[in-house]
Amino acid sequence: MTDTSLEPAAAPSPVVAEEATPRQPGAPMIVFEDVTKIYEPNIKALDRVSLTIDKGEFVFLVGPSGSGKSTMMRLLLKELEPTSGRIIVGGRELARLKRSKVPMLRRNLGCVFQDFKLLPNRTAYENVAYALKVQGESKRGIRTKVPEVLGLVGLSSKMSHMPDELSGGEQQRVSIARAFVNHPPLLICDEPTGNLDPDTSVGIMQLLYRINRTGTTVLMATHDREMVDKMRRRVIALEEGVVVRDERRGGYG
Amino acid sequence: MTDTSLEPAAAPSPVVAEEATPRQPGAPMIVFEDVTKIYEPNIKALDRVSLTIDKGEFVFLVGPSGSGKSTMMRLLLKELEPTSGRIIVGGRELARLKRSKVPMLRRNLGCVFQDFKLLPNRTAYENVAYALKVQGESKRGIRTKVPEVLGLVGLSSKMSHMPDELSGGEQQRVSIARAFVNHPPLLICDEPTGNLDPDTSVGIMQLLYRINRTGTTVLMATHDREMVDKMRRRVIALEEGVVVRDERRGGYG
Amino acid sequence: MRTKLFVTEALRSIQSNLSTAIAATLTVVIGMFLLGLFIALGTWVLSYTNDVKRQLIVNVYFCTETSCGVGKNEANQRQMEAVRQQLVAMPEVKDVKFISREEALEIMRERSPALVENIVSNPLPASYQVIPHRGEDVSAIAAQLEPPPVGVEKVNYGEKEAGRVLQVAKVVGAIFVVGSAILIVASVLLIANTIRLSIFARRREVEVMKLVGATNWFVRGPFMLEGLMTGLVGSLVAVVLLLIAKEVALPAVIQRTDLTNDEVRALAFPLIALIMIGTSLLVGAIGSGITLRRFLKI
Amino acid sequence: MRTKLFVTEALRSIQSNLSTAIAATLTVVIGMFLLGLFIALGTWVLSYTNDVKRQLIVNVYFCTETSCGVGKNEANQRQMEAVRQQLVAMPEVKDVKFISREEALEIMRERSPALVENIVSNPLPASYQVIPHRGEDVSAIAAQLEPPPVGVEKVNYGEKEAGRVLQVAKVVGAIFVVGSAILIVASVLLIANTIRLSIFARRREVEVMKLVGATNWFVRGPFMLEGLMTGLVGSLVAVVLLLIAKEVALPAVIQRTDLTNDEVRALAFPLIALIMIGTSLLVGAIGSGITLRRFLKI
Ligand SMILES: Nc1ncnc2c1ncn2[C@@H]1O[C@H](COP(=O)(O)OP(=O)(O)OP(=O)(O)O)[C@@H](O)[C@H]1O
Ligand SMILES: Nc1ncnc2c1ncn2[C@@H]1O[C@H](COP(=O)(O)OP(=O)(O)OP(=O)(O)O)[C@@H](O)[C@H]1O
Ligand SMILES: [Mg+2]
Ligand SMILES: [Mg+2]
Repeated sequence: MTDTSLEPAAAPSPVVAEEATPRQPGAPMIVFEDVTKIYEPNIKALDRVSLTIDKGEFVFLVGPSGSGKSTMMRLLLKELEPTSGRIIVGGRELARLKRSKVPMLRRNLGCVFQDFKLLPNRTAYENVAYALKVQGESKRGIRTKVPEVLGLVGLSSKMSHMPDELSGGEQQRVSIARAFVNHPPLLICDEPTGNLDPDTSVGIMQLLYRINRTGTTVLMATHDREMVDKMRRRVIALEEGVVVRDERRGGYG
Repeated sequence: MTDTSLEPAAAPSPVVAEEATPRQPGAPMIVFEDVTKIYEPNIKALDRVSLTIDKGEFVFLVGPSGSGKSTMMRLLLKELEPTSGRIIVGGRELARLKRSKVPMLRRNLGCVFQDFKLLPNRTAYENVAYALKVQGESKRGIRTKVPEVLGLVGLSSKMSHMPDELSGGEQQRVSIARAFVNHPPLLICDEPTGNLDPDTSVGIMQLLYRINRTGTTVLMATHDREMVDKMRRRVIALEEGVVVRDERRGGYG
Repeated sequence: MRTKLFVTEALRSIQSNLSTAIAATLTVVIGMFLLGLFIALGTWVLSYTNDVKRQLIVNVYFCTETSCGVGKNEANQRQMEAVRQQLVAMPEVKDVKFISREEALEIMRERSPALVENIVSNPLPASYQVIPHRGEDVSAIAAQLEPPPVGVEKVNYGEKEAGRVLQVAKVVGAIFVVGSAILIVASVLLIANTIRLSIFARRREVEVMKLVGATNWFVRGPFMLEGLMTGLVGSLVAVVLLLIAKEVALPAVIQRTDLTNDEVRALAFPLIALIMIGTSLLVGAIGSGITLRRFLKI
Repeated sequence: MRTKLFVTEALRSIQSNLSTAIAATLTVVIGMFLLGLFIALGTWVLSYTNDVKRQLIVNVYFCTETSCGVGKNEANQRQMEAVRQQLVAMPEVKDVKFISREEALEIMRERSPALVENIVSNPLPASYQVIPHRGEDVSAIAAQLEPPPVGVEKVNYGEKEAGRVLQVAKVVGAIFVVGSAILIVASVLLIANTIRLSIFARRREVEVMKLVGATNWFVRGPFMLEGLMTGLVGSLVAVVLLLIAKEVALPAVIQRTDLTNDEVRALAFPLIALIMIGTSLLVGAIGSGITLRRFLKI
């Protein structure tokens, strides 16, 4: 790993590893300091948001439609720049990150996009493989990892389908598979179960939970009240761009 | 209205009309007769589906991811042709419908797409207006109806936003507004609340309920267990393309 | 009313796909400019070679006292008149001009005075200059005077020069026709191609339009109008460019020259402009229409 | 290894965007065919005018017994030799050929036997034919013999014809240079434009690639390679078309003609092909690279 790696040389932990790796509760993974994001000309999507998420945490981000959840994710990916305030990911301030280091940041930060963002001319297999190719993974590595991950999200039989030959929920699961295929230290998921039925959702949640137990930090925006209430994890609630609630073991609210 | 209209000259009922119009339980709106849909080469998305939905009904379509719900909707829109079997919408067999009559069918059949299908270069207002322009609505009609409908889905302040300047849930609501702006006699909604928080979802459900009470037939694919269980309406459950359950007052299952 | 809607739609589409619209227009400009340039150059060259061909004539030389050999006399009036009758009867002949022995000597004196200066008697024959309707006919006319009538020494039409001029004219003509054809096909293909690409980029949009109930013509209208506008704007720019080239660049290159001549000129500029505009309008509208067909099938 | 990845990626991209790839290739074919055609025609015409220019010479006529007026004699050997010395000393002069009075009469007899037949004495002067290195220099050479040296009657270089030939050569040359420039610019623009459009259609794809951690070069590599392949295939097809045109179409048009001549020929075909392939490769790769810049900024 390079110097923009978000974690000190993570052990080659299989996604399914059941043994919990030691948490490091002290080290912050994500820090928002007084972050405001205004979309031109005057739409305040985030309003002086300050929060800290430690390494290894599992955090739900909730809030009504249009409250700024996706905006937060896009800021973390450095797809957008904040209007003011500082964002620190894995100890690095994003504003100071050189253009050439941005790809490194993104490889260490798996993301499930709300609109999936699959490459339209590639099969499910190739879409997942692309995230590995990007970081120079060997052919053999790709051939073993991709089917494994697609199996975990229940798409073993759809590997050679193009995105437009998949149902909505299947596309979403390809996006999930792509996000964690390279075991990134930080996983951000923007409504990863919006298109999934309850049973499949539970399966995905269990998967995310297991991934979290291997030390991966997970930040998940969701509207799934049932799930949030059941999991009893840290919940951050946004409303019109303002953090209105931040509870260690909260419910949907 | 023309001869492909799905209803005998529906009264100009405002969407918000509270008084229940008389139901016509006898007349079927949608009939599937032994419908099989096989995607080339050999993916059986629907397997000998037979069902009847009467005019004025409110029907939930549930089932795990990939069970064929969206495929059913696409067949109703005549976006796809069934491999075998007959589909009758509003008394017309779709296979016999002339190409030139297909636009008429679609104007009488509002659809909320799972992936929204908004026109990327048009504002929210223009996207909704397009569904009216298509059927030759007057300028004045457009100017009054579009803001009214966008207000109903809570987007009064976002009318001049482009789709990529809207949050996921906001895009979904634009799609909902477009589907019923012209008061179609049949409304089909493919997971219309997948990207919405519970409160907004409830608002949308109430809206759909009210629309249904004016006589509009509503067919809604959903994964929202809570909602289905609360509404106690007819539920059709698909599993791997087969109808496994059809209850008059069912739950999610 | 429907038309007004289409115009608004087309304009908003151009606006929101501005860079694509500019790219397509640029292609039209280039294609049409090349086409116009080629037609102008080609017709000019054709007209020039026609002018050269027009200078092809048949010379009929009459006998002098000595030139037709022993026992033959100088041609007399009657013989000359007979030949003239024969000549004007031919359909290919446009005009017959008599050049007397004295005139011939005068012409020769002008051309090479040194040669004529010390001459004792006039060695030059009288002759007819026969001007054909078409340059190509010189050989046919000469052939009809074979064998030479009484009193005629020889018939001459500068076979070699005529052959060469006709050859060049033929090649130039062929190149022009082939080149124009290639260029028309090429620019039509290029423009259609560009329109194809820009519509292809928006095929999802067309699908959505169809799915919310637009008829084929409702979708097609604005696209075709957009194609028309692209064609119109592009070809107008090309016409202006060509006009500038004609009024500014051409005089600078040719200055004052005897190549310009009332008889030699390119196809009239307004006609060229018309061809350019017409072609691009047609291609713009039809190109969009045909391309859309594929995506309208939903 | 990286290169292999790029090749695979480029090939799969071409495959899945086949119709776009074909459209782009077609544009390259057309652009390069036109360019090649124009270069071939242009250089052929230039070479032809050069050949014509090469036939421009200066004639230096010497005095005969009478031609230089009263009291002047026929030019003698010494005077002629002095003029020759003067001529060969000029840097513009390539060769000086002596034509005696007898040779002059012989040439004249061939051209117009009727004129020479009855002549008493030889009226023609001896002369030098001065062949310049470059056709343009005839007037400069003539000017240096002004006033005429002793024994020279007059110096003549067919001012009018030379002027006209030079004029035509100049115009043709200018048209060729301007036309080639226009066509190079045009085809470069067209190809870049097409590539722009086809990449524009895939800008979302580029965004996604960037968002999952691809570096700029990782995204750019396959696109540029695709541009290169498009350029290569397109220009190869154009070269083949041009070759067919040259080997099949040209002979059919020109048949057997004296326009073909060892001295007059177009730029060598391999060189033209090289220019075509080089241009399209460059434009293909650089065009894709530059276009992508906009979309890589995410
Ligand atoms: N590019 C943009 N330009 C202008 N406004 C924008 C843009 N993107 C988002 N917005 C606005 O910013 C606000 C926050 O958007 P965001 O996508 O972060 O919401 P969200 O919490 O993800 O909502 P949802 O749950 O519906 O996905 C919304 O009101 C939205 O309209
Ligand atoms: N164009 C296609 N070609 C091949 N297979 C397809 C195509 N479209 C859909 N499928 C397959 O058909 C099955 C049914 O798809 P459909 O989209 O109807 O599911 P769905 O019930 O809407 O699922 P979801 O809840 O995830 O949206 C899926 O297994 C899917 O992979
Ligand atoms: Mg969002
Ligand atoms: Mg679906």
